Amino acid sequence: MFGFGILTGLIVLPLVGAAFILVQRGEDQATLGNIRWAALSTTIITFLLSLWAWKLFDPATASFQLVEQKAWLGSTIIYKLGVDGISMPFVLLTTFLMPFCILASWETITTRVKEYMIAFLVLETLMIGVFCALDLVLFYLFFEGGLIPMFLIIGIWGGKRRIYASFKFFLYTLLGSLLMLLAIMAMYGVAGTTDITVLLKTNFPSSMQKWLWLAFFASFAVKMPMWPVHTWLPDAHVEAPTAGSVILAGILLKMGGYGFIRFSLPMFPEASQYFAPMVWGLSVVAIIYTSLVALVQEDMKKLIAYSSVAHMGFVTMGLFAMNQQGVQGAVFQMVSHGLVSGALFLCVGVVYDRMHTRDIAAYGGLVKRMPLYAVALMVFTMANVGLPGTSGFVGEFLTLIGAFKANTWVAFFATTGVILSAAYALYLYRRIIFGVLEKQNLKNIADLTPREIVLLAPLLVLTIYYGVNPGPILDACAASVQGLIRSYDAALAATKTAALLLN
Amino acid sequence: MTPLSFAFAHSLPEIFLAVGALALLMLGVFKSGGRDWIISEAAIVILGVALLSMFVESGDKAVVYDDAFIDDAFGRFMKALALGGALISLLLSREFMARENIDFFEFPVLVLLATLGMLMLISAHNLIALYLGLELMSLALYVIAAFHRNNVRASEAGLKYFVLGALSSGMLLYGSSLIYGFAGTVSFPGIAVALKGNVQIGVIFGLVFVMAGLAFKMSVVPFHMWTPDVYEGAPTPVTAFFASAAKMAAVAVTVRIIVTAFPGIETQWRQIIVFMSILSMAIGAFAAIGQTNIKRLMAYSSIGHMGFALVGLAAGTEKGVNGVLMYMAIYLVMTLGTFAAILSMRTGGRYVESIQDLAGLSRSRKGMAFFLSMMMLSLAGIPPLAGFFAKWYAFVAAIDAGLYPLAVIGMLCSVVACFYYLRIVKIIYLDEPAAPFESVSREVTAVMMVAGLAVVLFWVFPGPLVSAASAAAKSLFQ
Amino acid sequence: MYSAIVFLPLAGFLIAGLFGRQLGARPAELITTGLLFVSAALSWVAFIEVGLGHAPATVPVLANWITSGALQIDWALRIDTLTVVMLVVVTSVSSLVHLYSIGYMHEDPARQRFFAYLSLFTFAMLTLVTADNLVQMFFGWEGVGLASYLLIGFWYEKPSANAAAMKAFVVNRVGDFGFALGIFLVFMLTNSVAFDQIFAAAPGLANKPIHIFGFDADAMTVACLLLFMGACGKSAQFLLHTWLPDAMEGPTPVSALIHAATMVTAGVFMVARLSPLFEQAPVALTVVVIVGATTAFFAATVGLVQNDIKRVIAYSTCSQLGYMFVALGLGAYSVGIFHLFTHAFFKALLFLGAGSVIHAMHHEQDMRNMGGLRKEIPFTFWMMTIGTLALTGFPFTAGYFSKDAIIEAAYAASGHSSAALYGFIMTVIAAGFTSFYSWRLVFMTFFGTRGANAVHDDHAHAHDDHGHGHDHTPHESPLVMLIPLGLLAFGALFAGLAFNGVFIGHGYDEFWKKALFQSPSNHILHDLHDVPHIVGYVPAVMMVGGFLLAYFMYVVSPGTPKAIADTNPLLYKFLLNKWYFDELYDFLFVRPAFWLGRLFWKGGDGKIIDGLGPDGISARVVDVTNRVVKLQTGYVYHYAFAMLIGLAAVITWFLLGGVR
Amino acid sequence: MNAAAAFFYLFSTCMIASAFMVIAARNPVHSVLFLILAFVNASGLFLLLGAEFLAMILVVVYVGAVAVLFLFVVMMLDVDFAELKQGFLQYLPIGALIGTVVAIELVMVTTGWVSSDASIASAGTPAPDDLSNTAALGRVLYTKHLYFFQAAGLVLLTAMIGAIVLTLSHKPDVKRQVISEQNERDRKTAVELKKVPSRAGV
Amino acid sequence: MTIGLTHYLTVAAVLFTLGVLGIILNRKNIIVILMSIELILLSVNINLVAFSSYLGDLTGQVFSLFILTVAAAEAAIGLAILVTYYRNRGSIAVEDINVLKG
Repeated sequence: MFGFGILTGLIVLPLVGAAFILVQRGEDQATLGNIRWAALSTTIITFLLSLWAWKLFDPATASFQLVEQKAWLGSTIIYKLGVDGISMPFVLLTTFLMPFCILASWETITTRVKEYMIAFLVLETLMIGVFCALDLVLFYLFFEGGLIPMFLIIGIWGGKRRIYASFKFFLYTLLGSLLMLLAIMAMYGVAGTTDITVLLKTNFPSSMQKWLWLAFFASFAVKMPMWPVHTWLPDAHVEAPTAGSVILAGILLKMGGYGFIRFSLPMFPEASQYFAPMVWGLSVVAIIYTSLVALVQEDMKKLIAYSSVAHMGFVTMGLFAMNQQGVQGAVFQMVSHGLVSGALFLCVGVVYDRMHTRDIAAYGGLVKRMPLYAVALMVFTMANVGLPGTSGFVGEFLTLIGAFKANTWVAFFATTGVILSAAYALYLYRRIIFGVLEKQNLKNIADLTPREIVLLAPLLVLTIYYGVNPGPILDACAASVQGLIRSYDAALAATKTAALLLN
Repeated sequence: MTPLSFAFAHSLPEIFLAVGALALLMLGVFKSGGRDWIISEAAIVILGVALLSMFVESGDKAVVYDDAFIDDAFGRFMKALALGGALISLLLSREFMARENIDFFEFPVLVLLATLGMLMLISAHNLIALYLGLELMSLALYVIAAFHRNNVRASEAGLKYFVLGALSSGMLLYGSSLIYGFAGTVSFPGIAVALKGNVQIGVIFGLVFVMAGLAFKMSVVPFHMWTPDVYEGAPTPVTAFFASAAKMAAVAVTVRIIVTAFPGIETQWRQIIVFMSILSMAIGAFAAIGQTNIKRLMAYSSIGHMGFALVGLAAGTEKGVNGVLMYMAIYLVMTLGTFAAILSMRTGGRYVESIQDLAGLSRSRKGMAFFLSMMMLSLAGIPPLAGFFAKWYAFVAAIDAGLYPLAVIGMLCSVVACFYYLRIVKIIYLDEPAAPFESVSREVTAVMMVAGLAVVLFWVFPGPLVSAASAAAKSLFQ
Repeated sequence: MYSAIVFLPLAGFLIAGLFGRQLGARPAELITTGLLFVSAALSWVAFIEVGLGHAPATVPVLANWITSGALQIDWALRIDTLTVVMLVVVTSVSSLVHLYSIGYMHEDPARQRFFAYLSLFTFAMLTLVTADNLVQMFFGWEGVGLASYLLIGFWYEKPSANAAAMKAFVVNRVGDFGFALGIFLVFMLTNSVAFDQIFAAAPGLANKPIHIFGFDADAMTVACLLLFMGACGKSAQFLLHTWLPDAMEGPTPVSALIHAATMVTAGVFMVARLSPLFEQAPVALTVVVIVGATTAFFAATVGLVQNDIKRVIAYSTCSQLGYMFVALGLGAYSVGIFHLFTHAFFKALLFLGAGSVIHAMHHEQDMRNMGGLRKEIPFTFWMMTIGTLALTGFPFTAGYFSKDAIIEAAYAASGHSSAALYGFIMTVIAAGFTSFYSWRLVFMTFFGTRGANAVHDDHAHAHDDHGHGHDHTPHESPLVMLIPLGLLAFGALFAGLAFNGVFIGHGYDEFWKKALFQSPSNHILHDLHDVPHIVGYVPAVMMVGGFLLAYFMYVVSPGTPKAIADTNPLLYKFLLNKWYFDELYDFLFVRPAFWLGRLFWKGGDGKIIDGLGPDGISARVVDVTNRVVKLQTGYVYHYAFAMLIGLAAVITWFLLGGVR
Repeated sequence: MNAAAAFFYLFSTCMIASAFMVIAARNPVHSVLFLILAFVNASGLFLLLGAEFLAMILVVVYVGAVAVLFLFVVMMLDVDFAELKQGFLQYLPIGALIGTVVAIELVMVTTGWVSSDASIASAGTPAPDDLSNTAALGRVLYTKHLYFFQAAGLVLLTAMIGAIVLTLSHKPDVKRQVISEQNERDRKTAVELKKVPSRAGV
Repeated sequence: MTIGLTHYLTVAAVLFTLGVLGIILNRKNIIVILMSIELILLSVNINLVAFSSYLGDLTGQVFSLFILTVAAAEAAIGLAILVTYYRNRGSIAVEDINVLKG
C-alpha cells in the first residue's frame, strides 16, 4: 500500500484507531463504550496483523526481513523498518499485551477514557516502532517518544504520588537517552549514516567504542533498569494504573535489553567485552540487592517492581555472557517476564480494583473467597520464581548457564537469586492469599469476573505453554543470535589479531 | 558598480516593505481614525507578499549597493523566517491590541519598519549596513516594547530594553571601529581577506565587542539580562515578535559575520560562542524553573534555546550552519505557537500570564491543552516532536566538530530544562482545573493549531525544510 | 505404556484441578485414585519387564524442550531398572496414599484440591525419576517441590502450615542452587545435559582440573559436590534438613507420600542416577558418606526426645536418608536404592499408621496425650508394630536386609577410608537410637494410660475447628484407610526378603544391567559379603538394646525419662530444640536477609541512590535556580554590569591567552 | 612639542574631564552642560584629525540638537537632583576596577596597531587628495553610500514615529484646533441668541 | 613627540570606559545613563575618525556620520520612552525601575 509494508501497517494501525477515538464526541456511556470497543478492536486487529507478519517471517535466517525503506531526513537518515529474530518476539509481545491493557482498563478507568485510550494506542505505535526501526534516528524517535504517553498515563491516571513518579520516570529516562543521542550523533559522524544495517557492519575505533558504549549503556541501563539506576521503576510502577504497569514491565523495560542486543553488543564488541565484567557485577548486585529489598516491601506493586529489577539483572547478565545460551536466554527471559510480570500486575490490579489498596497487610486469606484468583496468582508467582515448567524458568536457566560459561562467580551469585526470589515471592503469596480471612472488608470480596478471567487465562496458558515448549521463541531468535555472536567473536578476533600485529 | 536596477531587483522585498510602511503611515495619518484594522490588515498583506517573494528562486547570490547588501539563499531562508515571525506576531496582535486599547495604526507601521530593519540586518554585508539595519530594527522594537504607554510595566520594559540596547550597540560599534581600524575595511569578505595570515589582537577584541552587541540581540548570556524583564513587561504580541522575528535576524547576522568575515580566527570565536552557549543553556535551564509567569518562563526558555542554537554555530561548519537554520526555523514555530497559546489565556475579561492559570486546561480546552503541551515537549526536545530535530541538527554538527564537552553539557542542561516544560504539561494535564479561559479570536486559534500540527507532524514530512536549510547553509559557504 | 505411567497422574491432576468443583469431591477422588492405580499397575508391569525380565532399557523422546546452541534438552523418558524401581515405589505408595486419603480427608471441604495436588506431585515425581537429562530432572525436582509446598500448606489457614510450606520450598531452593550450578558445570564440561552424553564423557573428565570460583579444583569433584548439594536439600540432609520436620504440618498422607517414601528420596535417586559421575569423584563420595552419617546420627538424636508423633517419624526419615547416603557414598549404590525401596514401604506404613492414630485421636498429634490406644485401635497398633520392626531392622523384615547391608558396607570400606569408619560408627549408634525412639513411640502411643503425660499446648489443637463432633473416644479408622496399611505392612515385611537378591545380591548384574555404574576399582558390593559375621550382629544388638531401654523407660518405669531430662537439662533442651538449627538459621540468614533488605531499601535506595541521585540532584537544581534568579535583580545597572563583566572576562581571556 | 600635540592634549584632557563630570555631577543640568563641553572638545579633536565636516556636524547635531533635547527633558521632568548618589560610591570600587582593567586592556591592544600596506590597500573609499574633506564625503554619500543614506532616513523616520506615538497623547479634556471646523463656522453656529427674562438671571 | 593614532585610541578607550561606568555607577537619574550612552558613541566616533585619518580611508568618517545620525534618533527615542515612563511612574530614578525582576 503506497509502497509501505506490513510493518508500517503495524505502526500506523493503532494511530488510525486513535484518530477514530479522537473524533468521538460526547461523554455519555454509549460513547465511552464505543471508545473502549474501538480501542480493543484496534489492538486486536494489530495483534492479528502481527501474527500475519510472523507467518511471513522466516526464522531460519539471521538477516532483517520485511524490510521497507523510504527517504526521510535528507539522504542519510532514512525511514527504514525491518525485523529479525530478535525483534520479532518483542513485536509480538507488544501487540499481544496491548489488548490486555485495554481490557484491564475497561472498568477501572472512568475519567478521561478517550485520552486514556489514545495514549495507549499512541504508545503501542511507538513501542512497535522501537522494535521495527532500522534507522538509529527513527529508533530514537520511537524510543523517546514513548515517554510522553507514559508520562501522561502515570501522571493522570496514577496514584497518590503520581506527579513525583511521573517526573522521576520521565527525567531519569530522558537523561540516560540524551547521552545515547549524543552517541548516535557521533556514530552518524563516523559512518555518515544512521542505517542500522550499515552501522552493524561498521567498525568503530576502539577508543571511541568505549564512549559510545557507555552512552548507550546510560540509556539502556536506566531503561532496563539496572542497579543502581533502578529507583524510578518502583515509584513508577506503584503509581501507574494497572495497565500502565503492565506495559511498563511488559514492554518498556524490554527496550533496554533490546537495545543492548541490537546496538551495544554487535556495534561495539570490544567495548562490550571490556565492560562485560562491570555489567555482570551490576547484574549480580541487582539480583541480590533488589531481591532482598523486595523481601521487605509492604506494597504489592513495589514488590513486583523490585522483582522486575532482579529479573532484568538476569537479562543483562545473560546478554553480556555473549554466548548462544546467554543471549537467547535473555531474549526469552524478557518475553517471559513481559508475560509474567504483566500478569502479576494484572493480578494486583484485580484486588486493587476491589479494595483500593495495595498494602500487603490489608489482605490475607483471599483463597477462601477467591480460589480462581489464588490459582492464577500461584501460577504467575511460580513463574516469577522460575519454576521449571513455567516460562520463567527457561530464561533464567539459559541466562545462568550462559553466564556460568562466561564467569562462574557471576553465575554463582546470580543463582542465589533463585533462593531469594522464592523467598520474596512466596512470602508475598502467603501474606495475601493464605492465612485466615479475618479482615472484615475482605469478607465479601468477589472472585474473578468473566472479564478478568478472559484477561488472565491467556497469559496463564502462555506462561505454561512457553515453559513446556519454549521452542517458538527460541527458534525465532536462534539464527539471529547465532549471527550476532558469530560476528561478535569475529570482531574480537580481528582486533586481537590487529593488536598482535602491532606488537 | 552594478546598475541600480540590478540592486533594486535584489532588494525588492526590502523596498516593498519600506514603501509599504511609508504608504501605511500616510494612510494612517490621513485617515486619522487612529484605530483601524485596515492598517494592520494591509501590513499583514505586505508582509505576506514579502514572505512569498522569498520563495521565488532568484538565482545565485548577488552583492549589491557597493558591498553593503547581499542576497543569497541563506538570507532568503532567514528572511522568510523573520517575515513569518513578523506576520504571525502581527496576526496575533490584532485582538490583543484592540482589547488593551492600544490598537494605534503606528503599531503595524513600526512592525513593518522593524521587519525591514531585520531584513537589512540579515542581508548586511558590511559593518555599516549591519549597524544601520540593527538600529532600524532596535529603535522600532524599543518603541513597540513600550507601546502600552499607559502601563508601568510596559514602559519599564521599554526603558530597560532601550538603555541596555543602546549600551550593547555602543559595544557593537566600538568593536566595529576596532575591526575597521585593524582590518582596514568594513566589508565582511574584506575583513576575511585582511585576516589571512595577519591576525591582530585588535581584531579579536573587535570581534568580542561585536559579538557582545549581537549576543544582546540574541539574548545570550551574559548579555541576556534584559530578556525576562522585557518579555514580561512588553505587550504579549510584541514579546512574540521579539522572541520570533528579532531573534531570527540577530542569529542570521551573527552566523553571517562569523562565517564570512572571521573564518580566519575560528579558534577565537569558537571560544566565545562556546562560552556563551554553555552559559545560556545553563542559565536558561536553571532560572526558568522558579518562574511563575509564563512570559518570563518563555524568556528564559528562549535564552536556553539560543544557547542550543549556538551549539550548532560553534561547529562553524556548513553542517553547523545547517543546524542553526533548522533550529531557528523549528524554534520559530514553537515560539509562535506558544505565544498564540499565551494569548489565549484570558479569564474574566483580562489576559493572565501566570502558569498556574493553566491548571486543568485539559478539561476545559482539550485542543489548546494538547497543542500547548506538545509545544512544551517540543521545546524540551522530546521526539518525535519537531524540537527534537532542531536539537539533532545542532548537536550533530557540534559532535562532528569534536565539541563533545559542549554537547554533553548541552544535553544535561536540556534535561534540567525539560523539568520546567514538563511542569507546565503537568499543570495542564494533572492539576485540578482553574477558571476556564474565554474564547479567543479565530486567528489566534488558527496559529496555535497550525503551529501545533507542524510540531507534532514534522517528522512525517520533514523533507522541504531539511532541503531548504541545507541549501541555505550551502550558499553561505560558496 | 511408559508415557501412560507418567501422564495418567497429570490427567488426574488436571481433571480434579480444573473440573473438581463441577465434578464434586467423590468423583474427583475416585478418578485420581483410579488413574493412580492404573499407573501403579503399569509400573509393576514395567518393573517386571525391565527389571526382572529382559525388556531393553529405552529412552523414548517425547518432544523437544529447550534448544539453544549446543544446549539441547528433550522431554524424554529414560526407562531402565533404576527408573522402574522408582516407578514402582512412587506409584505404589502414591496410589495407596490416594486410597488412604479418601478416608483420612473425608471431612475436608477442599478434597478435590487435595487429590489434585497429590496427583500433581506424583506426576512431578515420575518425571523426575524418568528424566533423561539433568534439566528434566530439575523440572521434576522443582515440580515435587511445588507440590510439596502446596500440600504442606494445604491447610492454609494455619500460619504454621504456611510457614512450614514456605520454609520447605526455600530450603529446597538452597539445595537447588547447588543443583543448578552443578548442571551448569556439567554442561560446561561436557557440552550436554543429557545423561547418555554426560556418562559417556565422564571417564574422560576424571582428574581434570578446572578453574572455578577463583580456585583450581578437580572438575568432577566440584560438579558432584554441587549436585550433591541439591540432593542434600531435597533429601533433608544435615544442614539442609530443617524443613522436613516442619513439613509435618501437612496432612499426614502427604507426609507418608512425600516426606517419607518418595520426594525426600529424590536426592538418593539422583546420586544413584549420576553414579557414573560420582564414581569419578572420590572426594565427593567421601563427603557424601560424612554428610549421610552425620545426618543419620544427628536426626536420630533429635528423634529421641520429640513428642509429636509425626515429628519422631520425620526425624527417623531424615536419619534413614542419611543411611542411604552413606551407602551411596561408599559406592554401594544398589544398597542405597535397596534401602530406599524398603524404607518406602515401612516408613509410609508408619506415617499412615500415625495418621490413623491421629485420625482416631481427632487430630491430636502429641504423644504425651496418647497412650493405651492398643485396645481401641488394634489394627493400627499391629500395623505400626510391623513398621517399627521393619524400621529397626528386626530380622527378615525389609529393614533388616537393607539397613544391615549399609552398616556392613561401611565396615567393609572402613579399612581403607576413615570416612567409612566414621560412617560405620555413626550408623551403628544411630541404629540403636532408631530402635529406642521407634519403640518409644509405640509405647507412648499404644501402651500405658491415656494422657499420662498430658500437655495442652495450643499448637496441637490448632486445627480443631475442622474436627468432628467432639466425641473423644478413639475409634478405628475406616476400611479404606486400613487396606493401604495392610498392603504396606505386607511390603514392609516381605520386600526385603523378596528383592534382597536382585538388588544387592547375586542377581545384581542381571537386575540392574547398566543402570548403575561402578568403576572397576569399586569392589564394595563384593567386600560387603565378606565382612565378618560379627559385624552383622552389631545392628541387631543395638536394636535389642534400644528396644529394652525404651521398654524400661516407657513401660516399666515411666518416670525415668523425665528424671533423665531433669538431670541433663542442657542436653535435653539441645536435643528437644533440634540442636538449635532453626534458631541458628534464623539468626544467620533470615534476620540478616530482612535486615539487609530494609537497609538496602531505606538506606541504599532511599538515602543513597535517591538521595544522591534524582532527589538530591533535583534539590541542588532548585538551589541553583534560586541563586540564579536572585541575580536577576531588576536593576538596569546590574544588568549592564553583567554585560561589562562578561565582556571584560572574554577580552581578558584573549589578552592573557594571546592570539593562539 | 608642536601645536598639534598641544591642542590634542588640551582637547583630550578637557574632554575626558568633562566626560567624567557628566557621570559624576549631581545636578543633571550640569551633566548636560558638561556633555556639551565634551562634544565641543571632541569636535576639536576631529579637526586635528582632518575631519572638518564631522567636526562641524558634531557641533551642529549634538550641541545644537541632541544636547538641547536632553536639557529640555531634564527641565521638563523637573527631577529632584539634590539627593546624594549613594549607590555611586557603593559600586565605585569594583566598577572602577573593572573599568580600569577594560580601559587598560583596550589601550594595550590599540598600541599594537600597525599601519600595513595591506590594510591601506583594502580601503573601500580612499580619501581623494584633491578634494576637501566635506566635498569628498559629499561625493560618496549620495552615490556609493546611497543605501546607508536611505537606511538612516528610515531610522530617523522610525524615531519620529516612535517619539510621537509614545508621547503624544490625545487627552479628551484638551481643546484642539480643527481648521475645517473653524472655517465652517458661521453666525448660525457660532452665535446663539437667548431670550433672557428680566430679573430672573440666566 | 608626535601625536599618533595610539593617542586618539587611548582617549577613545578612556571615554568608552567612562561611558560604561556611567551606566553602571549611576543610581539616581536615568537621563545620565542616556548621556553616558552618548559618550560611548562619541568614543566610537573618535576611534573611527582616527582610523579613517590614519588609514587614509573615508569609510570611517562615513560610518561616523551615520552613527551621529542614528545617535540623534536614538536619543529621541530614549527620551520619549523616558517621558512615557515618567508619566506612568512619576520618577526617573534608576533604582525605581525594578518592577520587573526575578
